[in-house]
Amino acid sequence: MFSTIINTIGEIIMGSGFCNLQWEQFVMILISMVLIYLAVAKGYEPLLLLPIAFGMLLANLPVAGLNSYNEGSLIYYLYQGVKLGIYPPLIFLGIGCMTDFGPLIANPKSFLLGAAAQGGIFLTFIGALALGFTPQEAGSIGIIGGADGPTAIFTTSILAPHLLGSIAVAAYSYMALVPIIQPPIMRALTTKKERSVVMGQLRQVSKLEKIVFPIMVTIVVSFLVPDSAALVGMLMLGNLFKESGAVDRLTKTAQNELMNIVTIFLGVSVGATATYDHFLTPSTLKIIALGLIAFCFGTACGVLFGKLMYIFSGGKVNPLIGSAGVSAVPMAARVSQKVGQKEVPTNYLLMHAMGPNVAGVIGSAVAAGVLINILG
Amino acid sequence: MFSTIINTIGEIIMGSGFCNLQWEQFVMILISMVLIYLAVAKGYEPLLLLPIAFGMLLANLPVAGLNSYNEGSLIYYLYQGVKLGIYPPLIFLGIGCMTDFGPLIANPKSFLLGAAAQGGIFLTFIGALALGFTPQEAGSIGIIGGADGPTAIFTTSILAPHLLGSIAVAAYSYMALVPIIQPPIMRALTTKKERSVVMGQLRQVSKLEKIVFPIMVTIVVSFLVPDSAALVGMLMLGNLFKESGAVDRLTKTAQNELMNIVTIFLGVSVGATATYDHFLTPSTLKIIALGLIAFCFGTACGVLFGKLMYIFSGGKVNPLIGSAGVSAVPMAARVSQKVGQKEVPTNYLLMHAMGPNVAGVIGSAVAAGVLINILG
Amino acid sequence: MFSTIINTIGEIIMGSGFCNLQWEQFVMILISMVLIYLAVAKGYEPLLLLPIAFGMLLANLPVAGLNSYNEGSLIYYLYQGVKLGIYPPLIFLGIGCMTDFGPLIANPKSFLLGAAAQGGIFLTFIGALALGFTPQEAGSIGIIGGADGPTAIFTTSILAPHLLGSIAVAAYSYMALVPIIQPPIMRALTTKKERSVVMGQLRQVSKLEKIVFPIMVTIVVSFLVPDSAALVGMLMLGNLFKESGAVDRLTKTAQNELMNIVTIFLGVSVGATATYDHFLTPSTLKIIALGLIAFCFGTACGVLFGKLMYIFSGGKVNPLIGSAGVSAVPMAARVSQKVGQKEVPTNYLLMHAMGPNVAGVIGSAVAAGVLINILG
Amino acid sequence: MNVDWMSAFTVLITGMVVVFLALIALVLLIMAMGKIMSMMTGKGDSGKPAEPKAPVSAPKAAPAKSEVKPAMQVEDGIGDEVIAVISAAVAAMMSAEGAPAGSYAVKSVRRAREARPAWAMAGMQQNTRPF
Amino acid sequence: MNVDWMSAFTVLITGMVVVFLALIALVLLIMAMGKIMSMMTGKGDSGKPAEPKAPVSAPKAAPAKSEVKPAMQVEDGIGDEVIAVISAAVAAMMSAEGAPAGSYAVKSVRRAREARPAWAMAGMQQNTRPF
Amino acid sequence: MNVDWMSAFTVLITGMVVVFLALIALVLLIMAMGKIMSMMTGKGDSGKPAEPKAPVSAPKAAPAKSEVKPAMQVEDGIGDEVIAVISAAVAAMMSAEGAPAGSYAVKSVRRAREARPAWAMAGMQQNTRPF
Ligand code: NA
Ligand code: NA
Ligand code: NA
Repeated sequence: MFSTIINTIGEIIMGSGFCNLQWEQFVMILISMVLIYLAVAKGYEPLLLLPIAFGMLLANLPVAGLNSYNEGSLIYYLYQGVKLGIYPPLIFLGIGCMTDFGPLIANPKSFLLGAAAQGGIFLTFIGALALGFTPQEAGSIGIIGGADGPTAIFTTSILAPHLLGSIAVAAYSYMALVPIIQPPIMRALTTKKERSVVMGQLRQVSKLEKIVFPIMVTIVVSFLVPDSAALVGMLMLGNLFKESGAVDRLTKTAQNELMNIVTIFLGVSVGATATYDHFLTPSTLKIIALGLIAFCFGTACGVLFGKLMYIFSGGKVNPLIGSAGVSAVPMAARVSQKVGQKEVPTNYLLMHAMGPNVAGVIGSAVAAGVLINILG
Repeated sequence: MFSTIINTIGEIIMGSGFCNLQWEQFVMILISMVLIYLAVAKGYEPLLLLPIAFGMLLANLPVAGLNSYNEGSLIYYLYQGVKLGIYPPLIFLGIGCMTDFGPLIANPKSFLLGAAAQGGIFLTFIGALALGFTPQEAGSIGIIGGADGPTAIFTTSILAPHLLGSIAVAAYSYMALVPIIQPPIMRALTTKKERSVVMGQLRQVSKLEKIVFPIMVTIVVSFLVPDSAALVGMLMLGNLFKESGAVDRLTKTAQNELMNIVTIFLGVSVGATATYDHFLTPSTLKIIALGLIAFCFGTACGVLFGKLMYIFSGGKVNPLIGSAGVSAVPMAARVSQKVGQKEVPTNYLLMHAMGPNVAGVIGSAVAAGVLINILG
Repeated sequence: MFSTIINTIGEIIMGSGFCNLQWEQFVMILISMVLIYLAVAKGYEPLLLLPIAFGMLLANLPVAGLNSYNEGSLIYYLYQGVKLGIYPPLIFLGIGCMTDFGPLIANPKSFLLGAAAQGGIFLTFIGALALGFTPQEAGSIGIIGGADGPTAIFTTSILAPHLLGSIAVAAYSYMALVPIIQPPIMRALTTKKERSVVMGQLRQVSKLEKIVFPIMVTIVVSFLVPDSAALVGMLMLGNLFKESGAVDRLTKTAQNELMNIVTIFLGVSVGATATYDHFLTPSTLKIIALGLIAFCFGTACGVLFGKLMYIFSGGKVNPLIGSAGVSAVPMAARVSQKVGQKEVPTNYLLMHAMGPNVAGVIGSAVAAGVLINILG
Repeated sequence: MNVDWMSAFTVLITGMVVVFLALIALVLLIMAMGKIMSMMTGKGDSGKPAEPKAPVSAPKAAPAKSEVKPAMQVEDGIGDEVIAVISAAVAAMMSAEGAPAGSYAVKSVRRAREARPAWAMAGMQQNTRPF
Repeated sequence: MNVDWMSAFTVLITGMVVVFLALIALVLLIMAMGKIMSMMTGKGDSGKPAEPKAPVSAPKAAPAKSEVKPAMQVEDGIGDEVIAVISAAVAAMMSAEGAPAGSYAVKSVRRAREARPAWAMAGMQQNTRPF
Repeated sequence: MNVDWMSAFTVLITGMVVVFLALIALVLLIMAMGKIMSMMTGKGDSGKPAEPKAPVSAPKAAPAKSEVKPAMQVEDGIGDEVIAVISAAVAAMMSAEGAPAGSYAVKSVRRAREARPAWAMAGMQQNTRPF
């Protein structure tokens, strides 16, 4: 009997993670710890990066099989909400409840800056093709430049689900780094005179306009790019909830508990797609490089189009608000504000930058729809 | 290359909603806007009518395919909770947490008024048959007269899912119109003397009675009509949560976040069953007419039975509380109160009307069970 | 026509529960009422026992078919979260958010007491085999001694789902009875001198240690016993959410709304596995007896190991804290405190008992993993 | 049209009969329950209006109620005193500010919704127990 | 590498064109909406900055605003008066305690999040209605 | 009965051994972590009771604590001052009302649970950022 016990314990130990650890899993666990560190100690978008990093840790525990591909595991079931495209629109519902499109309605030309900044997406698409990615992969990588997590995850889950982990990590990391990435580019592309433009106050927007806006956007965008209807529709439903003022119960739940639950499930299961065989590849390094390029190109496109508007408006538009067109709401808008204040301390660009900022959310969703349409 | 670009853009535009819009979809979008207007500006049950209307909008966007029938779309997945009969009982769980059956326990004869008012359901069933609906459709239409949204949706999802959109819209619209529909009928069927009856104060109900009540109702109703067990059981579980006072955490979540999440999913996906081919039919017009008839008949049956109780009680029962038996909690009870106060300004019928009012919820669930049993 | 009506009503009554009630269902309904009474009036873990009892009531309503096995019923869908092993880890996520492992980190030797108290699980396993249960059933019954509801349900849903009802009822009932079960055993196994040991204050634990702890536990436990990775991983993710302080939104939702929703679904559907044919068997009586044995053995093992630590520490460890190793957080720790205070009224053992108490949660999850590995 | 009117009316009558059957059964059971309760508690008057009883137990609460507007929502478990304190504080302030009495009312007093899981002295909160 | 550059640039150009098309359409529609609104309301100035209007409507609110810090979060639907009361009470207390004015601020005033479903006088709360 | 007792006891022993293995590993790792922490922070005393340290840092907090009842639940992030204000206000009011000191206590002070997404001046709230 003693030998039986020794045998059984031996079997358990032979079947344990200690005897089945592959070095790549070890590396992945270290990477997940670095990400946890970035999320917790450095404050890199912790609401998503912490669940993503922990999901990555779980997915690379040897033997346990807690990854998004292993049918029957907890994570696999949570992952279905990503795979079937359910979570990102639900997060957009919550974001819609928290977004004020007022500054965009007050100055609709901001939409153009939100469109221009999507240049980063398509330029990076070309770059990714050049680095050897398939068109579907390249499209998913490009969308990192949209600086909208749910849009990136939605698009990637359709076009290139095997890259979900890398793309999500890149997207959220660079979003956290927006205050470091953008300012040098903004300063390099603008003159001191341009940066010093003080913009007039925005007009008041009536409640009726704010209620009509989400309906109008849903219709126009969904008509032109039907593939972005799920994202834009839910974003606008949330906004209609908020602006109508008639369904406070639903607004509160959509922007709090529902969004939080979905965020946990999405974060953990997207992280758990990053098993070592999917993540420890040259692709991931390329994606991280391309993601940075995407953010830089997006910023540059926005600022350059801002310069164009500066010229055509006769110097009334400060090109610094163009960089906010990449979205990364509301951080990119704050960056515009700060860079502007360095020139003219009393200049208050924030509200003007919020216009392109929220336009960029719509713009990225449209770009995602186009990519899904052409490549999907 | 230039021609390729033109071609691709051309293809996108040819594939866009602008080139694929059918006039029926356009009409549906207009209808959804009218419903949004009614929900937001007129306050027609916005918690459900706003999601329903937006779901209708989404479902009729050309090409996008965001309807409840299109497998693979977001809405399709949300719709499964309706199709499988999950959402309505969960909403009843939350309603149970918010309902006080005290007035009904204090005056159990109110149950009779809650039973009588279901006459509207069965009379409308006959009417719907006469207008050419199948028995299953007729049963679903009749249930509009129950003035309980979740019961109507639960029944229709079993008997005639293709009518979900029309029936939900009719049910919630008429519920919002209860203060307009009921008073003329109530006044026409009662004499001034009857309306002036002042009813005595209700007795206090002990906590024990309130705890025993949901268990008793679950057993009695489920024994007699097993098909209503899911609805009644969940309603009573919620009420037991509330009255036990032992599970406050669960009570709060069931009546707030859980119910709100389910309401959003249910509303949007029920609305998204109303694609133009299902909604723009003569049936919808008939359903809207029959729905009104159902509410009127229900009100009338309740009031007439109230008159009966007035006679048999020797003038102690005010027949006005009979109309509250259609449920539409608590609006119908308020209507009884208001109509009563017009005669005797100090008359306080509200609590007496709450008895039939909550009895009507149970009565409709029983009626639904009978219809599902016979027709399902 | 009159005869048709009589026939139809007759059919309804013949098909009703009154004519199809089996005496076993009647007994089950009575049992469910007793459990409701215990949950509500006696405060036996009402958060779970009330939903479980009501689920049991629903499952034994004749004809209605509201049990966890009847495909297509509401309860069947809710039950999938149990069957697929989704709910217990999600509840552990919430518990992780509410648990402070500080006392355990301050005094890591507490882990040994948390390990020793699992002896109850394996001894009961032997006992269950002796009473004729299969090894899989015996393992599930043994796990009752872990005094952790979600762990017991998780294990049973894998090894012996047909026993879910009995095991859940036994586990939660005895958990509520911990203050009655434990003290006599504790007093019988210890001397007055041992019970009078006053323990020194615990050291302060830094935030960094609290953040590293969940990651470390996840890795160590999952490596050694991969089958417990889902439970331990989610517990530790919740704890990391809490201790990081970076994701307050998620922490709050995970420990409140998400956990409450899952608790309702889990309770009702676990209760609804207890149809009479599964519950009214000699097995259930045996399980109830074995469950008590499991709690007693667990307590005894913990206390005896505490005596060992008392000896080896030179009288610095009060063996009373050993009984807290069965978990039943935080009740078992309070029992240690109270029994200790009877000897020395100023003795404050609570924080020292919290160490073994939370260690017991981890210990039970490990034991569950071992059982699933060997028997699954 | 080819409607089976016989079946139709059968449904009508059957439906109403069953609905009434179910609810009449409940009427009887609840009446029985009320009887049993009043017998058990020995309060023969439980079937009658609470009117005569209320004034006996409420004399102290009454003035407080007239002070606090009916719109006020007080969560269970918050002592009347606390509410009184807050109401009084606001009232005193208002009179000090010269505002007409009665123009303001405490709208809502509630306890914090969740105890933070602070172990500070007493270990894990009640909530954890049952899981 | 064998990249189809032609397709690639097609995607680039097409993508940007469609994004601009969509957003330009929105620009035009929103401008049109703004025009229609200002026509309908007869306020010809709705397209201009709100600056000149604000001071007209806000003179009474202004002093309150300067007193209450911007960090304050006030939930919709709580009357200004109530906030004023609470602010005033705290302010008065502080001066009584000898604390320097401005060193404290009301951080948050909010109404109870959910009305408890108390039927006390008025029956089931509003929330129940729409279900 | 035909129980395979050998397998049964194997499970018993194996189970306990593995459970102890896992938890002993954690004991050792946590001890090591504690050591490393105390080395890194240079506080050689981190392994010892906090007793001697606490009094040094808490003298100012102590009086406040004795004033505020332990039942009080304060959410993180609300400054002590604010609590002091509210406590003081209530206390002052009570004495003004002639209530015996100590008969009331602030039961709970908490910040509004969610900031309303008011863009008023500063744009979308923090919460939106990470999505
Ligand atoms: Na964007
Ligand atoms: Na009804
Ligand atoms: Na345990």
